[in-house]
Amino acid sequence: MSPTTAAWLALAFPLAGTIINALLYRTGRTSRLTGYVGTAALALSFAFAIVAFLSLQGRDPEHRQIVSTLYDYAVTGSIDARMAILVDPLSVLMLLVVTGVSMLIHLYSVAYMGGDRGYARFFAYLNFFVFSMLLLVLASNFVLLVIGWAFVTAASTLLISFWYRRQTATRAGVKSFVINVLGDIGIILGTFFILRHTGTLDFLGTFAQAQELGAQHQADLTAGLILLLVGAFAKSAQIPLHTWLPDAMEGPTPVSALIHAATMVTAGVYLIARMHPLFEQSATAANVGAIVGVVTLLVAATIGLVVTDLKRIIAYSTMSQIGYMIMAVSTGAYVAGMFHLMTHAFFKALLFMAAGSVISAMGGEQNLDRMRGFRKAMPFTYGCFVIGGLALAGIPPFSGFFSKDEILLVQAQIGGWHWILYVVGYLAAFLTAIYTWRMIFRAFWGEPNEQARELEHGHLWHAPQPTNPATGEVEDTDVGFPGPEHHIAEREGPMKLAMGTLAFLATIGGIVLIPKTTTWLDDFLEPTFANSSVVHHASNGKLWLGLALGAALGLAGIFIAYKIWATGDGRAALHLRERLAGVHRLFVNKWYFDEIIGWLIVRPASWFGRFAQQTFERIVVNGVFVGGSTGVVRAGSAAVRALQSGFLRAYAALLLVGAAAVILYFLLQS
Amino acid sequence: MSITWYLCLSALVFSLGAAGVLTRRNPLVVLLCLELMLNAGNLALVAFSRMWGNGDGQVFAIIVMVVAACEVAIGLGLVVAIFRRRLPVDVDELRELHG
Amino acid sequence: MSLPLSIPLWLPVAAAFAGLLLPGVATRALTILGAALTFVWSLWAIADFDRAVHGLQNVTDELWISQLGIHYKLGIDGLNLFLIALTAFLWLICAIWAARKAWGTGHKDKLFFFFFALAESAVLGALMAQDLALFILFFDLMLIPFLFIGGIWGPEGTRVPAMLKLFIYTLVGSLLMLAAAIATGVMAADQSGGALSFALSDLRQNVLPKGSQDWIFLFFAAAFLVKMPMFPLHGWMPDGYRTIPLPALAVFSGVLSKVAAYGFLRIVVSLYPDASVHFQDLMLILALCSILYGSAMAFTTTETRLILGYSSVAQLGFIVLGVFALNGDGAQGAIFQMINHGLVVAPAFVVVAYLAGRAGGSEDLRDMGGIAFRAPVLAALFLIVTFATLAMPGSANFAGEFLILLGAFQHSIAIAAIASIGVILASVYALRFFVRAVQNRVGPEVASRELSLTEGLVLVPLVGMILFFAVYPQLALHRGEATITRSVQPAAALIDAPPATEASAK
Amino acid sequence: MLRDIFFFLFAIGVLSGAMGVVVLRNPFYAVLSLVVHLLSLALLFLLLQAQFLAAAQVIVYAGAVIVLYVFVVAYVGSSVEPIRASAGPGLRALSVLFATALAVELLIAVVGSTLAGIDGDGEKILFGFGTPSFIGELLLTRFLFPFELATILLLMAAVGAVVLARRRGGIDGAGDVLAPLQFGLRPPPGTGTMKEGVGDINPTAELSRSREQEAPVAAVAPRAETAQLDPQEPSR
Amino acid sequence: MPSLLAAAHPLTPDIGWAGFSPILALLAGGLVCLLTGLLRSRLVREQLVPLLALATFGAAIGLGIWQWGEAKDLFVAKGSQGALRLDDLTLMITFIVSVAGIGTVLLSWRALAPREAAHGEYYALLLSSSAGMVVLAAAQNLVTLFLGLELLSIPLYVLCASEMRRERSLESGLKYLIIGSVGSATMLYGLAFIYGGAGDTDFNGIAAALKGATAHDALVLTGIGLTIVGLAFKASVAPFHQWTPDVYEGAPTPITTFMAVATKAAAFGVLLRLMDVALIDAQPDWAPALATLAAVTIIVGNIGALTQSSMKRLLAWSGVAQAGYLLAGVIVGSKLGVQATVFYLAVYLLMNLAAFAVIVARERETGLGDDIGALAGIGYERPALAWPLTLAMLGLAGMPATAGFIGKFFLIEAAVDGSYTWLGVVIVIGSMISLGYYLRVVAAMWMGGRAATAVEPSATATPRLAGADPAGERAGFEVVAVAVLAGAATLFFGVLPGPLMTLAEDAGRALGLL
Repeated sequence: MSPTTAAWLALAFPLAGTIINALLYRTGRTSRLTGYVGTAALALSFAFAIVAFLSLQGRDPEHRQIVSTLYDYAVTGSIDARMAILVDPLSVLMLLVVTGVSMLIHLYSVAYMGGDRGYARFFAYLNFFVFSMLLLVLASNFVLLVIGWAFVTAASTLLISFWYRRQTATRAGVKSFVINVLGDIGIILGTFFILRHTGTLDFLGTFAQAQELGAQHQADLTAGLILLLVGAFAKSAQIPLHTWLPDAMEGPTPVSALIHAATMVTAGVYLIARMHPLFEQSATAANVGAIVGVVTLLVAATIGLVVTDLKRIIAYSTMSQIGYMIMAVSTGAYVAGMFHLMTHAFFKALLFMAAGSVISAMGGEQNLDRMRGFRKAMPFTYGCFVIGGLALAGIPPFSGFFSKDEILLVQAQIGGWHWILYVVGYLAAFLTAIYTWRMIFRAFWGEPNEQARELEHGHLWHAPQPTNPATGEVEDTDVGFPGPEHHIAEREGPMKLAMGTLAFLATIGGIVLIPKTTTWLDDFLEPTFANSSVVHHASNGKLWLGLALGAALGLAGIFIAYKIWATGDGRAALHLRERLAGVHRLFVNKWYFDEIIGWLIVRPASWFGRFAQQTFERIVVNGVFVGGSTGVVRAGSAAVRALQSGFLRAYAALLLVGAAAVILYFLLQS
Repeated sequence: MSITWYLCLSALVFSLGAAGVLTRRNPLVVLLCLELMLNAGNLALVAFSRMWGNGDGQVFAIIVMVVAACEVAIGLGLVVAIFRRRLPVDVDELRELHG
Repeated sequence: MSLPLSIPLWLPVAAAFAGLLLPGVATRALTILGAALTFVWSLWAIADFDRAVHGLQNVTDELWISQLGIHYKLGIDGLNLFLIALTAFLWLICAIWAARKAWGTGHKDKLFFFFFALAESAVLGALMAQDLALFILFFDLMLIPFLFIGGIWGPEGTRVPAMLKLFIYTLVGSLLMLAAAIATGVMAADQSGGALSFALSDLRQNVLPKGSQDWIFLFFAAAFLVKMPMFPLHGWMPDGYRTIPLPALAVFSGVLSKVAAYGFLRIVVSLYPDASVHFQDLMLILALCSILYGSAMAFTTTETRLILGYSSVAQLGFIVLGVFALNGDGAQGAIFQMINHGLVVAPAFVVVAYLAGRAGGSEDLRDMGGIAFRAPVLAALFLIVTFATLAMPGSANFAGEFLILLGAFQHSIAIAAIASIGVILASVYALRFFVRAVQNRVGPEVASRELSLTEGLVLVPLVGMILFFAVYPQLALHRGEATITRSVQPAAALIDAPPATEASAK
Repeated sequence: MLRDIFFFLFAIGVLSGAMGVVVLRNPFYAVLSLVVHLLSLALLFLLLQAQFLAAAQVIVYAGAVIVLYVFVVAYVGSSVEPIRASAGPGLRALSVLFATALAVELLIAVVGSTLAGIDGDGEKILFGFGTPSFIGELLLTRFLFPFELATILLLMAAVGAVVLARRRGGIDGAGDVLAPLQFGLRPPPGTGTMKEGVGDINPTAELSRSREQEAPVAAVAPRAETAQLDPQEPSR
Repeated sequence: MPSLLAAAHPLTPDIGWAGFSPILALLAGGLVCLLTGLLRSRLVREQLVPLLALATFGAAIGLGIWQWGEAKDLFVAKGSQGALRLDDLTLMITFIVSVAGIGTVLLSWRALAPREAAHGEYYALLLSSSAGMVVLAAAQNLVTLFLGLELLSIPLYVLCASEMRRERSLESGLKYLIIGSVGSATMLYGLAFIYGGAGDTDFNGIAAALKGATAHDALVLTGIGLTIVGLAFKASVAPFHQWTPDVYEGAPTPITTFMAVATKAAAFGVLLRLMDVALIDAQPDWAPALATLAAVTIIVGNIGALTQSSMKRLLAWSGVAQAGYLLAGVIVGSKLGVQATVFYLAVYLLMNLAAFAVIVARERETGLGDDIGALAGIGYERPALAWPLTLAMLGLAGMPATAGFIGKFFLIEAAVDGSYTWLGVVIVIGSMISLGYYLRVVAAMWMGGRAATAVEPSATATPRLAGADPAGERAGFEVVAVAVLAGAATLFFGVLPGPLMTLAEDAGRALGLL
């Protein structure tokens, strides 16, 4: 089977799953049929991804970039958008990661969402998401890329507002959608800048002209790439377009795991990697990416330190980690970026799954402040959480250790101002270790709380009346919510299986690119990045320094967290909070990004809407244009009628006046 | 005496007649004033007839006289009818129709 | 071998008229039959369309009023082919929709279908007409049935003033256009010294002097901008939309406004290239204002009809943007977007009707909500419509908007950038509509019911068509390309090579 | 020279007669003033070589038409026009202004004319210009049609006058109730008795007095229509 | 014998009986009606006389068809042009007047006015007025013109006042008479000046004399101005229009119908002949003045009609506005202009006939008179009335698919062709305003709530003698027939204007303009 056939099939199965699940929406509440259908679709898709991988490996390195066209989508005027996929190592890598992780999360969801009344809908959405993501990844031209890009937005929105009777959820959904549409616009406009000179939307066709483009149209290229970056930032939750991601945690936890951690949010990274021939022609654009990435990774890490919502901590952590990746691919560390993308997918999905399990045990409650002592009650979950935490904190030999250091190593390699990135990267890694372990210590250590105790006695705790954790509003149970039936990993085979697999991967994921040992990933991606002009050869000194520094900072972070929360009941943190009240306020309020955006964009927009609705429409549109003209006519009408007084003599007078006027005119003519 | 004089006289009479129509309220008198206007026309016609030395103007004037008589007949008939209907014989009072 | 265009053109109204004379339900049946046959014909016309022919196809040309130089000239080309099909399709669906309701007793009930069908014939006529006078005749004629439909079957009390406002307001433009059109014909005849003729092909031979073009352009623009409507000439729209019954409103909003936009391409840009270039920036700015203003209004109003109404204002803004980009991409996007918007707004009105039926008759957004759970199919279909409305990539609307923005981009980057704000705002109002209508908490009076079979009969084909074009937009783009590009060619040529006089003047 | 003097004499007659018509309050006097005007005009016609016309003027106008006037004035009652400003626009001054403007314009037109013959005494004329035979021939040749048509016009005017002034309405519909004839009794007021004609009775005053007693008798109450129409009167 | 007579009297004018026959028919028919009306039998008076009148109009049309295509001068004496001109324009006006006459006779059939005025006299006046109109349109001599105008007007003064028991009828008669006489006198004065300038009363002679400097003489131009005023008065052109609404409202509705269409046709017939034949060389002088008047008329007429609730008044104001539109065809002084005017006159006839027939019908059926309220809800109760009126209103507004659209199109085309584009624009602006009231009528018929017939006739009906026509009866067959036929014709000529267009074309050619 050719790689493209396999890729088409990999693309087709999730779509088929979507349709089948959509048609099965009437299946009963207890039936897990749709869940298994969805998972099976993904399993098949994953299988074909592997086929594609193997098939691609079977080819010459020169022939590993294959385009397959199904039909003309919109070939007219100056656009040539075809329904075509590009299969190359990069897309196949993404294909593998996406289908693989998705399959596991589907499996997890089979159990986790078991009690939800929108079960079939959930899997339809989830399958649709994977389809969209694969479309994005496989797209061979800008239009298809944008389509996939928007489809994942849609799927993400639908899943965020999955519990759509919660206003917080629908609002978060809309927010995520709108910000991502902004990203779409960025890509579209960016495309225009590039299309203008290349005359083609096709990736390979465009890349072939990258040199000329860089040489002759540097300004347009830079503008186009920065606009593409806007798309990437929106999707990957980079500052300042990141505000939707924390809110997106309104969605069910598997969604957070799949979309907002493992796959969709990394699309921006993929985009930059995919566009690397162009980015290499524009240093400015690449630098923008790198700087935004580094700022995001630091800011997100600081916020992660103070947030108390369990899922949001992980969400900020995701932002932060994606910051690494963006920084990586923007600075030419493509393989490192993709490597981190992969390992991050493993451990972050794992963390979310584990968090989901904890939240279930809490009866839907996500506040870290209320969690305590689940270590004994949920040993499996705890184990997974720890593995994920170690990977995230970059402790050797877990996967995160290798991938993160690889990125920072490249920064050191480049030198110059990239040293700043290097330093900040390690600083953030230190913070990452702290907040990750803060989570673990606070949730699992210490005296078990009510919920944990109840679980130890063998049954799950349920709130007497379910409420929305965000607002305290009483839930509308009709459409389901993390509601009366919760599912924890300890009791559900599928969850265990999924988490176990991921834990394994998170542990050993680094094996594909261990410095001085393995170069599998490097080799595999070589054909895609073959023409890359940026080649890094790290010196041994920097390499070892980086590895040591990474491990040390990670351990230090864990140690501090341990000191404060595991043994010190967090009093030190409180103390620190009082000492640095201003900084704390800044962090807790997420650096005021929501407020700034509100002031700059949302408020003016809604003011404009109100002004239009209440003032302009009434005064100008109806007043001046309609009322004004009818008013003039009406006034004229009144005047004419007043003149039509019924007095005969007045009529005669007007007649004679008219006559006099006519004569006057004629006299003037003569 | 040049024709101009006749024409000036005719213009004055015409304007007088017009003024009468505008100022008088009794329809009978209004009709009289209309006669004045027609007569002014007649005078002009006859003067022009003299000026050109052809008879068209005079014939025209005769026809105008006929017309004037007809208008008077109808006008007076109307006045009588109005009077019979016991309506005010005053053009200012007749303003049921307006607007 | 093909059918004379007069047959599909007059078939709908002829069928309905026959129904008017027959007793009972014959009117409905015949109206639907007439619309169905016309639709079948339109499909066949698409299949039969010869892309190699660059000019008109299937032309009917007879001298109608020789003294006035008015031809009864009909024809199909890439510009109107799909709009005709859209008209036939929407009318068929909406006729079926309307047939499910009672419109009064006896004569009154029949009248509705007669007017409805008359409107179809008039719209088809306006689209097929290849004579300026004939176009205007049909353009004005198509409004008359809606005057009656809104005036007779609108909500008691407000319907008459609302419809009068609509009618007069829109005709203000049309009548100015009439004067301008006549001036065009007469001046062209003067210029050529030939016989008076309003046939577009003849008029195109004689490009008027620049000064005349300018005022003529403004008059035409007045007609079309009002009819669309475009900011700030949309004053009639809210009242009108509130008044016209939904099945008629669906076609009104879906098709009639497009005829105006189509008029820009068919007539204005091709006959008055100099003026089009001269007023290009004005039109583009108006288009931008429409986009932004329409969107802002759409996300602040709670009346569902008006959300769609103002969204149409915004969408028409995009279409005008495409037309007045004055290049092939923009024009093609504009034509394609006309079809798409028609296909999207009609089901949206169907959804409004269904939602209102479930919200105790209220069409206010505040009274809706939460039905998605018990009416998942309806919600899903609505979701598709919503996504298409906001031109989500992957929908045909995106393909249209992409081309439009590309066209605008080629003219001016700033305009494309500002216009793209409209895309964002579209997502705001469309999602707001969707979320508040079917999600969130259940509205006070809401009784959630799943889509019934007969309801589905109306909505599903519409959504199906949206999906079809989403998957395969090339069908329409491909056939239209040659003619559409040609229609803007004169103006585009002017932009590319500014007249020598201007250059020397500088 | 003599013609000039005559012209001015007659012109004064014409103008003063016209002025009298416009100014005199009593319609009867106005009619008499018109006679003066017409006679002076006839004399002017003579000066302009329009003998036949002058004669016709005297006979038709000053004779027949004026008699008609006098009759009607007598019939309707020669009530003096009220002095008070009318309910109407009452802009008498404005009317005078308009008329003056008109006069000025016409005079300008006449004086400003550059026509060839206008400043002369007229073309040389043949003998017999303006005589009955001259006019008669014209009427029977060139103006045959107008001449014939004038007869129709006169006939129609007569018919019209009859229609308007006829005592009984033309209605003979079955549904009408006609007022019983009141033989030997005093005729209803306002119907043109001699007493009214000479002004002994003021018909208007009489009317108001007799309205109440008449109302039940007459088929239709006078002015009832206004009262009954009012409710449907469209709001103006 | 005729040859002998001719030999004996060499001066006898050549009458041209064949050409004169349509006018003669009208005149003779009038006399016959008058005499027949003297018969005692009620059947004869109430049925035969109208039938005779119908036959007369029919005969006039028939004779007109017979004479179609001929172009000859009538009453030609030695050295003169002839008093009348029989050509296709005259005949077209004859047709219009006669059709209007037929409509009027049918509408009068069971109306009150003929009974009040006595049938013989009523129809005789109607016929002689029609004859006056044709004479006016055919006149090519100032004397004939003036006489035609008076023959048109004087019977109409009487007819307006013919419902003598109704105060408004009398008032309208008196107003029409006095204002009309002022107009006549003004025009006479103007004619006198024109005669003074040209030295001739024949149009040809005038056209020949008014060449060069003479055409710009103050006296002549003043004469033209005054003549325009007089004719504008008859055609209800602002600011000489003020009699129109009052007289239309007060007059018996059938007479209003007649005045609305026939008078206008005649007035425009003579305007065309006088301005575009006799005074064509002064066109650069008078055209702007007339154009200004036309613009004022269009605006004033339309805004005057806006708030009317009396249908007759509304149509009167609309008639004022339409006169403004029609003037455009006169102003340009071209063949196209004449054709457009004639075509529009014909179309205008149809539309107004339909409208007035419906008004007559509703006056009889409801107690509301000509109030717009009388039309409420007839869309469903009386579609045979509602459709014609709807078509008429849409046609008057210039909506497509009605003859009104074609007519307006034609007029604007003529205006643009004659370099009066701005007037074309004013026409469309007027049309916009006019929608405001035409549509109100349509709305009343179709979009109102309750039907007017629900009003109890006995409670509110105008007393039979005091008011208009007897209320509460179902309108007669003939009234509905007029409405339906005129409405159908409005639609028919809107779709297939060819036949009417051909007639107009021939008529337009008659004046020999370019």
